[in-house]
Amino acid sequence: MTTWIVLAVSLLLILMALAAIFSRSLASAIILLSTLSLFTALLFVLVAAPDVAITEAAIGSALTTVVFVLALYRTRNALAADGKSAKNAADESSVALRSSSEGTNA
Amino acid sequence: MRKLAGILLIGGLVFYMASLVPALFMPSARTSLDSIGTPIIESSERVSGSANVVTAIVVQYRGLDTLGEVTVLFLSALGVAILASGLRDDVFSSMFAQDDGGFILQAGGRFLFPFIILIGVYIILHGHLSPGGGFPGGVLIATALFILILTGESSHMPHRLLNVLEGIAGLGFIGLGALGFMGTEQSFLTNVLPKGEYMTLFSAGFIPFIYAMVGMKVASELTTVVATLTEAPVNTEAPVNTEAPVNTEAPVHGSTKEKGRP
Amino acid sequence: MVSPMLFIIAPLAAAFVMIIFNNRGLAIALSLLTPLGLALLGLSWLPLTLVQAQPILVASIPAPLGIPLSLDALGTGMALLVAASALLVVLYSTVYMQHGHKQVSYYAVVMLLLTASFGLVLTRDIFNLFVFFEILCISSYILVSWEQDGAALEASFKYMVLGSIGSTFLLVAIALAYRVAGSLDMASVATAFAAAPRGYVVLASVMFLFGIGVEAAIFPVNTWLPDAHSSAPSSVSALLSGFVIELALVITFRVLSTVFAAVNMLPVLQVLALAGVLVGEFSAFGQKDLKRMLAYSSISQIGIMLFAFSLGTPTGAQAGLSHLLMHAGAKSALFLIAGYFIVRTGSRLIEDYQGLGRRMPVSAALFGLAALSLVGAPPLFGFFTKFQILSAAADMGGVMAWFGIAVILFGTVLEAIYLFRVIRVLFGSSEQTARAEMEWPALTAVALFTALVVFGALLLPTLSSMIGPIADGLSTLH
Amino acid sequence: MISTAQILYVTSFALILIGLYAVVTQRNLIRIVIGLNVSDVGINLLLVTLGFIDGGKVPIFAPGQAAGLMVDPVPQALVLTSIVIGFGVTALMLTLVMRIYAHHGTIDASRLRGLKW
Repeated sequence: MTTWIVLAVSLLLILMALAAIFSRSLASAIILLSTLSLFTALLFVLVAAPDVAITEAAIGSALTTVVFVLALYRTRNALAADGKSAKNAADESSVALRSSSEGTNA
Repeated sequence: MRKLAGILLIGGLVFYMASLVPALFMPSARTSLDSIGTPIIESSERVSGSANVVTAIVVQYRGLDTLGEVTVLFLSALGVAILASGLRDDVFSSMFAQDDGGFILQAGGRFLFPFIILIGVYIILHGHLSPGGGFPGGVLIATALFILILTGESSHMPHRLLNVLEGIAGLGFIGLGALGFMGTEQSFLTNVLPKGEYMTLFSAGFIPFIYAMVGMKVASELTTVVATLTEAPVNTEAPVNTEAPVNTEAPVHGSTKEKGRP
Repeated sequence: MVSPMLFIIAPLAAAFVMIIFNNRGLAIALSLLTPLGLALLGLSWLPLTLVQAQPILVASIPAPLGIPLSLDALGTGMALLVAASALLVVLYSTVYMQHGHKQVSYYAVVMLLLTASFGLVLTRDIFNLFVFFEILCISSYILVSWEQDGAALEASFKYMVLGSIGSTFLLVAIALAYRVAGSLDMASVATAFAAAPRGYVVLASVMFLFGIGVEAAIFPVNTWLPDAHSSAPSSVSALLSGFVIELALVITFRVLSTVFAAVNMLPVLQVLALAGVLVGEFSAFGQKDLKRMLAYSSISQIGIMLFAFSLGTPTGAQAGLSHLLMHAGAKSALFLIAGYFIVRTGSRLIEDYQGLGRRMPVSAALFGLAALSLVGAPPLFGFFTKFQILSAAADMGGVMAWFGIAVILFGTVLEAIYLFRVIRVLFGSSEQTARAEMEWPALTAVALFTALVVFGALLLPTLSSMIGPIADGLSTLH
Repeated sequence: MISTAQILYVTSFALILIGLYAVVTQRNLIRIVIGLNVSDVGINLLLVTLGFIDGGKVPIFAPGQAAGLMVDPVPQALVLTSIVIGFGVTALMLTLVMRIYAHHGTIDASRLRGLKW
């Protein structure tokens, strides 16, 4: 019985990982990552590792997500440019870009 | 190009691992342990007095790893504080300082705060009896403090105090470990304290004390990390000068652009 | 005798105390006293460890269950090098960083870097190795991003991504080892791997090489190094180029040749080493930025050392370790002096240093000496170590060894050309003649590093009596 | 009949590889960090699975309970360490991403010259 639950959760994990990687919205990628951690914690409970499960749920699922969301807010203006074409995006920050590249990458 | 390289790399790894996996990595249904786990399970009562074998390993058998792990968190908190000192405060002044999170969050936060702290302390102190211990307990306490930030009750955490707590907890860990030098074997991290009665709260020698130190350290470090990132730091840096090419920017002492050269 | 555990405990406790009191003077005092005390501790253990490795018991639990540590001759030697370099670099930092931000944190991070270095040297447990490796990496990330300008932030991020991939690989290798051996101490893992199927060991050793090799800047995973070492503050570049990558190289090689002895990685390492030499020298040749040039030169020097180690002969290992000592002194001195060149001129480009030798005669002379030794000019230490490596390779014979000799000689020519170009610019004519020498603590540190490089040849008789057991530590596990 | 351990091995390797693929191919810095986190989860799962045996019990002694066959506690202790280290690195990386954004106004690796590799 446990095997089937593990199989189902594992499939779900892989699907969530793929979704987190390929999702178009960064926010949903972060939420998916958080859920992925939570379901991994469930898996840890199933394989008799409650210590790991608690730690994964507290750190991996809760706290990591908090930091990710903070990073998302701090960079929120970049998100608008996330979906834009490369050309528009290049125009926006070409100046900033040049400042970092010249001289250091000779 | 990037995608192609990625696919090639990962594909190669998949192929290689897949060829190994059936032969080596898949014992069909192991029924016994053939690792150091067995002797550790057998000796953990005598050596550490902890009913939770994972705790016994984390604190006693591999205590040096835990010291290193706490150091990693310490470094990470230090690094976040160093790097965040240059962040601009355009977002968070509006996000947390002015917004109190609304009535429900405030009331709920006030109600929950003592309970979360209590559960955190409980988890830390029962690390040798039940799942949990210093790390999850410390995270819970940090979460309670984060709720305070969210509800706007405490817009500025006392960073100096948190740093002092971090340092004291770290020194406490080392001090408890150094007690081992007084034992017969004279080795660091030996459990020389009396072990008490097995499977009761007052047992397992120094394990609850070490976990208390770890919990204190983790709580203060994680609070530092989250608080540093949420609080709006004073913007000390001059606005980014995008025109200046890097090679004329003198990389003088530290991160300064505005400071004069000696 | 004081327990060698102090190597790990003392810098850690020093860092905690610094953070508690948050006082600059105290931080400087502690970070000068700690390496000094540890250097003395290392010296006091040196005679004993030369005879026999000293095992250290942690938590009174012996090897397979607990974490075994051990101080062998190689460990003592590396610990001495680390402590001495750190002492001098901290001395330099007291004036170089005195106007910087968050100075207490800076010294605390340097202390944690020391903890990790000593821990890597002492540990005989693969997971403990991973933990100390992570501390080393994270403190390096923080130090690299210290300047907080665009280049430093990007370099640090790049370093972090590569380091994180590396630690993922390292953990896979550890998982494989635990699956086979059922234990984590190096001795049992080595015996278990000797009996394990071959493909398995190959996978584990490749994962390990590319995991920990990131920190050692072994050829394919060295792309972070030029950015990181050139955009860090110069004192940090000196630490990172001076002992961190060398230490990582020694640890990598030791673990590969003991724990993963079941597969012969030496030919692979030789190829990677020579590729590193060529890539490093060619990239350095085209550089206009002094620190980037020195960073690329580090890649090629790491290649030379790795080539000497991977010859697999005792003479090769001994020559490689002597070269390591020379490179630690020379590269630290070069980076430290380059730091003050940048401070005085406000530029990183070599062409702007025209005639700097008139303003900073002593510094420029020391720079010249260290550069000559790095190239391998005759009376200096570098000549002897490079000659030892070449003769060790010639003794071994074989296509690969002769090819290696050719590559190293060719690299030396390139290196000579680009370093002489710098020296010529330094001593060129200039209208500015106002003296602007370094402050004395910085000058003392640089002079001591250079003295090692110049008079190192006089140490050779003493060194040759000790180098045997020290080099032995590269291929045996005590 | 497949065993639980087999499923978990395959899942953990899949997670590691998916994460690494994301790190190599993505250009958004936050997505790179997400990829690293996914492979961290995979590694943790792999380590825990190493110690799993079918029908093994939780490695905690409790009063009035017969000592049965327990799963291996050592990998669990290692995973605790690895989770905490993973968080430390993630927090530092994300702070660095915020700083890079504050400095350059972009978090796209292809627009940051220093991040092309």
